[in-house]
Amino acid sequence: MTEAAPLRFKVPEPPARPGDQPDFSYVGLSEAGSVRRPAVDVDPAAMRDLAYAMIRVLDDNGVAIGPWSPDVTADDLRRGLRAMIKTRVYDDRMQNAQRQGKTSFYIRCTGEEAFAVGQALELGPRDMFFPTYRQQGWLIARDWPLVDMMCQVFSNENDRLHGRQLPVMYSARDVGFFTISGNLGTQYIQAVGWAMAAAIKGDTCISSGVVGEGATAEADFHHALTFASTYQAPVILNVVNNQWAISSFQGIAGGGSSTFAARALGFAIPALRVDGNDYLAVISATRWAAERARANCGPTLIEWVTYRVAPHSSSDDPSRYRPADEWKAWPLGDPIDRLKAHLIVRGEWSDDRHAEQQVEIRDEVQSALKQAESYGTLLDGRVASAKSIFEDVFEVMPQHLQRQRRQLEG
Amino acid sequence: MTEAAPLRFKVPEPPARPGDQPDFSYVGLSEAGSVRRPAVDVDPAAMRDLAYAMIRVLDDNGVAIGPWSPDVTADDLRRGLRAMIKTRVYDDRMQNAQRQGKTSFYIRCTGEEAFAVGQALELGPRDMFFPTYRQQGWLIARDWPLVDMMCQVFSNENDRLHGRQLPVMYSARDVGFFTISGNLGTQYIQAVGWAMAAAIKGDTCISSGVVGEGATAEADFHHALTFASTYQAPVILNVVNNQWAISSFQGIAGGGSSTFAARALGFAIPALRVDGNDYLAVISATRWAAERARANCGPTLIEWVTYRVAPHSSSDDPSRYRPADEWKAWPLGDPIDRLKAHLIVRGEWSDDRHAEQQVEIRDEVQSALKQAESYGTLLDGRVASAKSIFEDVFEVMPQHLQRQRRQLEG
Amino acid sequence: MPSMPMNVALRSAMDVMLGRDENVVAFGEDVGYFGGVFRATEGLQAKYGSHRVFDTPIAEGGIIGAAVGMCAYGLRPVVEIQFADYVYPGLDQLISEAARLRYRSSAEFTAPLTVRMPCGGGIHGGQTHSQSPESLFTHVCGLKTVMPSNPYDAKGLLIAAIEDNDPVIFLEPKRIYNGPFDGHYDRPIVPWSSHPLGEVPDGYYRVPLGSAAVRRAGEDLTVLTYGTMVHVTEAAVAETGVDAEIIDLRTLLPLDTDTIEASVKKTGRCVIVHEATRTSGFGAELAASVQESCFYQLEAPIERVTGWDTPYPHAQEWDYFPGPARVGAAFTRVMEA
Amino acid sequence: MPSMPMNVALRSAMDVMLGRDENVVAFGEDVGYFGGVFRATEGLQAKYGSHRVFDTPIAEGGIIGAAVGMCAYGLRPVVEIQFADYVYPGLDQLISEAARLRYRSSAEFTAPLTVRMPCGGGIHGGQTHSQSPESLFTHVCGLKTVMPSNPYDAKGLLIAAIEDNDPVIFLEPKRIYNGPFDGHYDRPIVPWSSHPLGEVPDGYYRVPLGSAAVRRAGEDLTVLTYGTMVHVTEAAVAETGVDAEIIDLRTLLPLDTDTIEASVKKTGRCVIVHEATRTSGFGAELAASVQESCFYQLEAPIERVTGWDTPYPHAQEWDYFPGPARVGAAFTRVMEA
Ligand SMILES: Cc1ncc(C[n+]2csc(CCOP(=O)(O)OP(=O)(O)O)c2C)c(N)n1
Ligand SMILES: Cc1ncc(C[n+]2csc(CCOP(=O)(O)OP(=O)(O)O)c2C)c(N)n1
Ligand SMILES: [Mg+2]
Ligand SMILES: [Mg+2]
Repeated sequence: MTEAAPLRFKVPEPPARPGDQPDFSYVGLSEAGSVRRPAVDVDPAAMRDLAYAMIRVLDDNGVAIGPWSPDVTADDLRRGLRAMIKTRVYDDRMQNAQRQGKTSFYIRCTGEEAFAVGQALELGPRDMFFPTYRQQGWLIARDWPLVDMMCQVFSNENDRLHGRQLPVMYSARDVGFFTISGNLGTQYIQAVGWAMAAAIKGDTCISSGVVGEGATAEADFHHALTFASTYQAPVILNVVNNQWAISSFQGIAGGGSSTFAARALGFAIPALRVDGNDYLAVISATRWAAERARANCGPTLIEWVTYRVAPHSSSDDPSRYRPADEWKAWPLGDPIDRLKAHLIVRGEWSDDRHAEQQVEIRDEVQSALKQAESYGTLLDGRVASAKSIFEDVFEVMPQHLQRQRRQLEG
Repeated sequence: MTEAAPLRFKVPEPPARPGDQPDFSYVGLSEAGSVRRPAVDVDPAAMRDLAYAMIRVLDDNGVAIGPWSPDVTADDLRRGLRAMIKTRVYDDRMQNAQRQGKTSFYIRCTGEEAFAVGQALELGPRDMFFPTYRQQGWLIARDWPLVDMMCQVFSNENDRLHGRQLPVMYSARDVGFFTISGNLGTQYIQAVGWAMAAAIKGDTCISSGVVGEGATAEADFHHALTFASTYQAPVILNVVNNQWAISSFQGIAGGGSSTFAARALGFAIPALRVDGNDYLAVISATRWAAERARANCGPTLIEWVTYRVAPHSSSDDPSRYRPADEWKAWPLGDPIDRLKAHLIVRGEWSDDRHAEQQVEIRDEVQSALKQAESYGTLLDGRVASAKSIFEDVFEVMPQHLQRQRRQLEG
Repeated sequence: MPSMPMNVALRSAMDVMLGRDENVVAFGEDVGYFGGVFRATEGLQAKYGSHRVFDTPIAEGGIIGAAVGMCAYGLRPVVEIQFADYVYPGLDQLISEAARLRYRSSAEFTAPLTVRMPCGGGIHGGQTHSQSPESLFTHVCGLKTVMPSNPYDAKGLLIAAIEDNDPVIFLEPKRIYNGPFDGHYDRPIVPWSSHPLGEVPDGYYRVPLGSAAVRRAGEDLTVLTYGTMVHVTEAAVAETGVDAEIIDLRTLLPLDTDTIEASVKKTGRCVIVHEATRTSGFGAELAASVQESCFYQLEAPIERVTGWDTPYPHAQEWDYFPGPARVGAAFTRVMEA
Repeated sequence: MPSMPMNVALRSAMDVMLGRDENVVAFGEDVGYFGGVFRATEGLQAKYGSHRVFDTPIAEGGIIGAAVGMCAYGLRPVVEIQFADYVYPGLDQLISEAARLRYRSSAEFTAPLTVRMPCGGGIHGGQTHSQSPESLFTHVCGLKTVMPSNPYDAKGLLIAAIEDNDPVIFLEPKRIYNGPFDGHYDRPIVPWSSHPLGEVPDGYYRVPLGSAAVRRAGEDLTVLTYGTMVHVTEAAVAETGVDAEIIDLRTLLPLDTDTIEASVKKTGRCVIVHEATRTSGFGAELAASVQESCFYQLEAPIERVTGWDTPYPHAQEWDYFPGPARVGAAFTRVMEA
């Protein structure tokens, strides 16, 4: 029939490039409160529609509505708010430090704070989180010392990682935060392996893995879904869809014609698609998936729909590939503003308290910064010793590394 | 809530092990003719149900029914029948030759002939097929010389591949058959790349890639779906689900709780699940996907449900891991028997003609075998020269290989 | 002491370790119910349960990635890659993750992982069932690489590998699973029962990683080799009458340089034998470091006898395989140099 | 002749080839609209269209696998791996497929594929933006491996690579995209405009694969090196006053053994310099083959100056990087030996 017509090669294009009007009409939204909440032991086949809906709890007035509205105390919400604000302040300070040459590299998570903070506060102390480089909010929410975070970013003498790792590639086992890899995707199947191990040992703790929407194209994503499905591993598989992967928009990762949540359907893994800027939705969806995992009902995949307000990293200039003001048009707003509004509506917060807290946090971050800088930065070269680079390659240093270390010493 | 209960580790088990009663109740069937046939340019979102149904054309009486019943001449069907029979006879002969030590290795496709034969006859001469080791039916259907196939299996002096490749790893560009890899899965994304190239060049031909259900777990499967989806490549992505991957049943590949067709859903790729032992369904589903691809509507994934009647390879003894008579209980029957029955019902074939043809084919294969053996087999060591192993590593032999070749000569 | 083939010795090592340490788990393609295509895990699932020994989807990257995650939890996975030729989809998880986990986390997380894989040719397996990729692993900082040449070592080394707190690549030359193949493919197969190193204690013992074995003391030249090629070298020695000192490296990384140096300084001549392709094979590292440490004692160029720099051909397997004739010819050249 | 930095020279090579041959296509992560994180493809999508130059999903295995399929169709893909550190997920498609396609099909199908990737350290990129994995590729039969040291060669070699009918791994030392870095990180950055090899003709020309360049003739010793280390070596020569012959290999495989042999036979001394880790680095192959061919002319052990056998550290970058001091010290040792 159409045999004679030539084929065409299609490369997806984002709705707006620099100079264009931002356009987020492609993001499928649902009304807050409108999506049903199945029982946690539901058959995945009975909830495929949720992969195409969007779980939202906070309505435009900041009121929490619908079946996903979680039972959560104002204290807990204030903890979350505080951690999100602190994360943003921390990011700004460290980005600044990078500009001053105190470190080589920095990555912010501006606009995406709700996911990491919410999971950190909702999951248990023995659960394990397998993050990417954009979940510093977890560490802050779990009160991992700011100074330690900064020392890592400065690669200074007090850096727990001895200056070996790129800035922001934290490791914090004590708060359930797996060492960050510079290689995209790898941690996703590792999260599944960790959960398999917990099940093998009859433990009660679960894991949570993170991948950006761009990195879902990597093999590890597929391996994670396959293994999680086969062994019904107790894991939460999070896809943080912040619309961008450096310069390429989510359509290049294949999200143009489907949702990332839907990737789970073919594996009979329950899929939730969630407003990632709605802190209450984060708590609620995480709780659902965690309960399901702990009840031996297996994995859940959650797509968190959010927007990367910040540049990809300190090396990136997004105005080269997207409208500079695109973030202003983002339909899901800002997670801090929205939680603040909710607490105020609930009578548990005020603009004044908010402003006060802001100042308090700035001071806290500032004084941590001062302390961290006192241990050195890349600028002044007060870093871990050269000799230390031979340590931890193996548990016991083999002869050839001992020899090389002697050589280095001259 | 259930936090205190220990997690359990689940490893899927096949319904029957040696000594057990075969049980195929897990295979979701549909009545012949019962599944709807969308237009080829349908929105994938409007046909997700087909991933969980099963397209079948031939009913229990051999009558072709329903919307998927293809317009196909009796002559074309007889060609298909002939090729399937020939494939089976060829397999038996070569398996025999392997037992006699004339070659080191052989792989049969018994029970799965319909898929490769049907696609070979339905797709166009300039389309490209990216097979696994179990689609010899394509070569036979396209009348690639039997003697050449045999010479490859015998690695003899006339082997077009100069004895370099493992037996059955044919390459036949002239009939659109890509060189077979011993590495599972790799050809799947290559098929997509080929289709992308055809689209880039504004060509009109398409590609068809094959993977076993077991190998869907490999990264290449994921890459293929991702790239096919992003670029809407004109490719047919076939999953041959023959229930077994050496000793592991399809549940280990994650098919226990979903279908393999459903893997396409998350990519917004249309998914068909088809009775792979129903030759008319093979023709019909292939035609639908090919038309869709040629019409610039992009890829289709087709799961072909069939059963690996043969051992995995000549090195395998399936009675160690599945009931020896499991194949007898297979609910979708034998593709040759079923097409034969259909042609007879249609008044286009008879038991006598079938028996005659069987004899004719045996003779043809036998005389090809005689000829091929006259060029040598592994037993008599009449193989391509030792020197030839240095050729085709590169287009132009570099110095170091010339040197090594001289060394080999002594 | 019982005599057993090498695959059974490997099974015995896993059996011992599954019994001693409940954090040991074993998995891979066809590893569970079936017991592995080379039978190395036969019976272990029945004995230890399918939560300790199990089948996996066909995804080498998934197998190794999941294993790394299990290590982070505290398990000691022993995974099987069905053929070394199929390890490449898992290389990223090995190179970027397992090998660097300890380093990048300053030992907060480690990867006590053992990756077993049958390697080498000689079974008419063609280019995808015959490869010897060991040199790739030795270039990756953070991995240990082991290749045994006999059942006794295989068991002791595998136990040491499983107990090691770093990732170990454990290559098993499949041609010698059943007997000590010396390259004379046209002669009857010799079983391990007729070889002293086929005698394997039933219980726990270790052959430490990083220590080579002198298989034969000699004065004329030193042969550095490992795996199947140990036996080929022994045949070449017998056939040429050269008084060679044969060093079976057993562990490629960390390398037992003391044993190597002492021998080459004594003999003044060195031949390296491996089955892997030549360019950038592990023989290159051996030759480079021997000439560094023994330059003034060397009386002849160090020779490498290796597989040719081509894919492993199917029909011409014995033209490709570096058999005793090629090894012997190198002895002659080096002695005459 | 215009002067241009190395990334611009590479862009010019792709521009020339996209213009000359409509079967050339270029793609990779961030390669299309944005023009690549190192700007090597900037403007090419606008000039040739998004069907010739485009972005891909983040899947190195998918990128290379799709490219192999395109080769089977008849295209000549030039793909970018964003950093060499991220090539591992694509290794299976390179090793098992691209490298062996010609061989296994007896040339029915071939893989005229070029895989570009920024490599090497010196930009504070830490362990995942600094690696030099070249030696892995040189062990794979069927791959060619190239690493330029300057804009002129970069363009000519990339054109030759794109025209080559076999897969070529094209490693681009990212530290010298903008200027000839000699290891003195504390001195002002020197731009290519001040270097003669920064002069690059606008149009088509080739630097043939497989031929080394003698950067400096000398009598005292031979240095075998490539990439950034060519400039570090030049600095070491200037600082020590040793009359070294510097050979810039340019192509590692196939290797220009004639040029190497002639030089080492003349000087009698050899130092190998690369940034990659030492064990089983390409220096091992170089040392092994030089001692084979030049044994009787060698007056001192061949020395290797390389990165240490550790992951590339972030803060201690300059302790890790083999700078001119370490190269110079090796010169002294070798001259005194
Ligand atoms: C294996 C691998 N390939 C490429 C890169 C380079 N890279 C770093 S971040 C990035 C984009 C990731 O996008 P996404 O997954 O959406 O995460 P986001 O940055 O938006 O949080 C790329 C391509 C890498 N780090 N690892
Ligand atoms: C990368 C890779 N891993 C493992 C193997 C070994 N192997 C060969 S066939 C096979 C089973 C494949 O099963 P399936 O994909 O279902 O195909 P089928 O044999 O049933 O047609 C395995 C594990 C391989 N050839 N390549
Ligand atoms: Mg993103
Ligand atoms: Mg199968």
